Amino acid sequence: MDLIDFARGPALQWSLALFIFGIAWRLIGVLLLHRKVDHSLPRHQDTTMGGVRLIFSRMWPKPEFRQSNAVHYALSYTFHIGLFIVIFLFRPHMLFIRDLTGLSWPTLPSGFVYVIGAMTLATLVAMLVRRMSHPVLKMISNFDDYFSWAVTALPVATGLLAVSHLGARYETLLALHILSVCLLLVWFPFGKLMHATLFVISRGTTGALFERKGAST
Amino acid sequence: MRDKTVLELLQARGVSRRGFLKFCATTASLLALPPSAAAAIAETLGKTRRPSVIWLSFQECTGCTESLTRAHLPTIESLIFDAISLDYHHTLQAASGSAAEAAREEAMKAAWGQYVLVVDGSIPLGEQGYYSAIAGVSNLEMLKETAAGAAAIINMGTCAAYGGIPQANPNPTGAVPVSAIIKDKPIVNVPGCPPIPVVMTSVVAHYLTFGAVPELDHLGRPKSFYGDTIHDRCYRRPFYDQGKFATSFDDEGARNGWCLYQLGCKGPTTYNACATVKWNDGTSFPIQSGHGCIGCSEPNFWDKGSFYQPLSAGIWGDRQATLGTAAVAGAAVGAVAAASTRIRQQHASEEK
Amino acid sequence: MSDSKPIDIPVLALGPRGDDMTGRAILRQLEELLAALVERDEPGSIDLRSLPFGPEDRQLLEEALGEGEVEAEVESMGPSRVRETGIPGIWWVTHYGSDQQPLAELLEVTYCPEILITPSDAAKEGLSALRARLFESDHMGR
Amino acid sequence: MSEIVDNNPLDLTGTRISVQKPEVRYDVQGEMPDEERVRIAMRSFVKDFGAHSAIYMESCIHCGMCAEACHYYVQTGDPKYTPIWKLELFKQAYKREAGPFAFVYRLFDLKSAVTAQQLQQWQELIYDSCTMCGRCTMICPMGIDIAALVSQARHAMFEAGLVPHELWAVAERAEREGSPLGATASTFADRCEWMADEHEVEVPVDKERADVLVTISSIEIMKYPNTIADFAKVLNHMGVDWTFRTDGYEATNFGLLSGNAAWQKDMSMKMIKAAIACGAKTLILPECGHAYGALRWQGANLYGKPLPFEVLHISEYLARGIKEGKIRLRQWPESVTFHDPCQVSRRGGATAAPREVMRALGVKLTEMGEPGLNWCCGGGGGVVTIHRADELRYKTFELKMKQVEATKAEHLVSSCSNCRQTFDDGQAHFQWDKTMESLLEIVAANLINT
Repeated sequence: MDLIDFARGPALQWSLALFIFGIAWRLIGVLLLHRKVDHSLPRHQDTTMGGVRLIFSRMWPKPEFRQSNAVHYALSYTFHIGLFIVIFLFRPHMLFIRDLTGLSWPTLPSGFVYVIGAMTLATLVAMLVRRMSHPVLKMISNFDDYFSWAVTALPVATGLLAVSHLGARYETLLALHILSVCLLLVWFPFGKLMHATLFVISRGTTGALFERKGAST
Repeated sequence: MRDKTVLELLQARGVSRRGFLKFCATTASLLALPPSAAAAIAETLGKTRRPSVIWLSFQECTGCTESLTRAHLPTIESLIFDAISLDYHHTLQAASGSAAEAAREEAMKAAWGQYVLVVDGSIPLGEQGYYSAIAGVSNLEMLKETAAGAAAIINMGTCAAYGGIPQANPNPTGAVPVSAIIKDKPIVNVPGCPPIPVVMTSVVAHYLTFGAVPELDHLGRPKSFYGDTIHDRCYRRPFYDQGKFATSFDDEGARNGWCLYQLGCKGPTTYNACATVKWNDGTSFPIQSGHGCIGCSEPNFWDKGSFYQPLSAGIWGDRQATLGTAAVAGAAVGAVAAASTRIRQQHASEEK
Repeated sequence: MSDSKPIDIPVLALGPRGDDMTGRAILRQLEELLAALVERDEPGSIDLRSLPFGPEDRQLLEEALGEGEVEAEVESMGPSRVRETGIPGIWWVTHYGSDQQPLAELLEVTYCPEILITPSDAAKEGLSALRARLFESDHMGR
Repeated sequence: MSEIVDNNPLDLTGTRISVQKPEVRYDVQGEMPDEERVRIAMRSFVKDFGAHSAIYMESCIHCGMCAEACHYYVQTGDPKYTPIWKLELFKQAYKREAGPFAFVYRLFDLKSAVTAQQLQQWQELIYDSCTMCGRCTMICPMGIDIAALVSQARHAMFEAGLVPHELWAVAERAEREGSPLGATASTFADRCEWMADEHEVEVPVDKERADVLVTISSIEIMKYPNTIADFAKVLNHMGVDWTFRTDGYEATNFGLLSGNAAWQKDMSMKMIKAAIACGAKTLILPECGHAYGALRWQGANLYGKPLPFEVLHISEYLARGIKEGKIRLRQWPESVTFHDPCQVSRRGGATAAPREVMRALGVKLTEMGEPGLNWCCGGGGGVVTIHRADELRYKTFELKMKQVEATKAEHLVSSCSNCRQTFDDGQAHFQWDKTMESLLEIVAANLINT
């Protein structure tokens, strides 16, 4: 079995299994902790809607905070949108997900996605530099932050190398690309990448709790 | 005849000096050699004694030989190869039975240490190798015996080169490629199912001309023919970059000749000359005819998932069971973790 | 299956590449090769099939080199077309297979392409053939 | 323990009332080995860790954006004031004791490196430099309620005996005397009598039965006693059957602020029992921020079932009275900006009520940005009582002053007496020309009595 077959076969299957295993473990492990009944008289009844509302409204920064975090917002938006385009709007990637889930959707020209990929990588590098130099980020960062950065940047970098045939033969680069995705999948549930699923629960929780009180969200 | 040079033998077959020069020029071009190499080829062939080629067919479908004989009109390289040099090929030769085997033994004896051994088909190792035998001699035995006196071995087709279809899962005969058995001879792989005819004859001619194997890639293939992927040389490549894909074999995209990636084309990971040399004397190649590349010149091409599954899709085992088990197991471990935390919290509260 | 219609699959969907960079590079190289021929008597050639050679490049070369005085057709293992360009010393040689497929296309920088020169062996054979014919006609004539 | 209290007479004369500045600080309570202190802190932190807090602990992505929402970081630029960093030590406890991977952490003994010294250092971050104002919760892209987690961390700090001297002293006094600032039941009764005389207004105290039980903050009793009269004026104007009760008048809850859950319950239960005793249908909380959070949102949970009465902040009660036509007001067309008390507005949800009251008064209101999102006064969460935090507090107060000044409003109004004393103190420190006014006071002064 050569590298590419290993990557497309067992590596992918097992990393996906670990991905699902880890997500289930972490989510269930948290969600099944005890919940106290809140006896206070709610100000608003429809707390679910409050949760849903915050899940979406927190995607957009409050005017109050825009200026002070402008750099952060700019980098985060560029990076997240870039990553979204690269992951979901590149035809081969969509076909991977279609194979897995049966879902399909229109995609963008590959050439355009390459440019976005390069931009995303550049943003990632900028974010790393910022993390290593900003006093707050430098202080609060730990292994998880840097490792999660690496496992996110690797698939982008190897993907770009693969399409540009740089450094090794295409199938080798493709295999490394897939293996780097496997690494990301395996790390995802155990590190902060998990925020991609937790943000719904975390925002939803605050949204619902605060909606009950009518507090600002 | 054995004492004559290649040039003399060609001239005896009505090839003029000009025709010969032309052959040298086109061979150099085909092998991606500099134009100055043409003169060297001419000079070598003018002096080289007639080479000897022994072709052994093992566990194979004769597709490679069929491909070889589908060269429309005789070319000089095919003349050099089969008319001048080929001393044994049990499908093509007139002799049969013990006469044929005698021809092989005689050829081996006459040019011991100097002949080129061409192999098509893989070698079964199961049942002491007797899944396939010729004249009572197992393929394994015949290969070892014949390879011992060969100057070099050229594997024609994916079966001889990488095991091919006989070796595909579940490989009932225990088939292996030549390289699994012979370790001490220069080996050139000319994979493909079948290989392109002109590639087969050119590689043999190259060896006969230069007396050495051409530059090979990490899978033992001549870089001149297997240096680029089908995808990189594909005339449909611009559609890939534009994001225009055929999504079924009879949709608008298919009619417009768009990229076949989504229909499972293995062009991006397949190294071969189909997109440039093409087939049937330059008429077409699979992608041009509307079907994706199946990657037949790559090892294990038969076992790399469906031909119609896009390259980016995974090659799954029992996916649903594995992932389902993972989800259930994860949930169970999570539940245990939560329960143990609750119990610990209970204890902590009581402690106070 | 009975009502399936034959579909028309376009085979050359590639548009023009849109530049003649290769053509320009070839002209530069030809200049060097021609200088070598003139100064050092060294012939040379360029294999056009080994280069990314588009229609624009061909057009540029044809316009820049022009038509010369000599044009020859050699028939041996399929036709070969040999013509001198408007730049004396530069020959455009195209070899075709017996099926008329182009096999090789070369720009040869030389005083006379080798394929046009009569090989000495052939000339010897020609001499004996001619003598044989003369002998024959002498006898027949008597 | 009591020597701390004995050595800590109250200072009730200053612009900020607390215990007097201690000559020797006792910021560590109780005698126990360091390891024990750490163990208790960590165990306590996760003891009643529920799904909500756990989700928050899981969700932080270390983006650092909360720093920019925190007045301590903004004013000092010191990264240690990054809100989520204040919980850093407790994260260890969570990971090891309550997280989904906790048994892996324990199995491989991925031990917390937390030391008692670190915990002591963290005291400043958990108490001196966090008012639990919850602005960080507003900016967090994951929606983590950091303020709630700090409150939880305070429980751990209290159990480990790591509460700042003054906060511990006032909390202990509150538990012992029923008031953190010496406003004992008899003092309160005296003051009610005094105010009734002074303002010639009837102040019912300890009525057997009443529809409405009114509670009050010690700060008001001791520093702004006129509030007693203002309550009386408004409620009498409305013709409500109401009373103060000496068995449940104190609305402040230093059990909550210091982190002692048992004391917090004791303090809340006094009011709850008093309300039930007099059959009140409504309990009115005074102009006090944390009192609102403590009883309105936590009271029923300490009681263990829904409260048999409703709990309203005075601003909510005023708004309702106006809406129902029970309060008739003169127009007071002044230029005003309103300071939202964090625990009442942003975190309590009573943001609209004071604005409805001001609309009825006809004031010209200029907001300080988005309602409910303004800067904290810097005195909440018990911070105003801590002397060593004064300098830092004044720094954050500058931010508040700037925000107020930017509105160019003439009057600064709020409805929290703790904010009010913080403003008074800041005003004195900076010799600022703005005095914070109480919304209740303005309403009481503009009643149209027929």
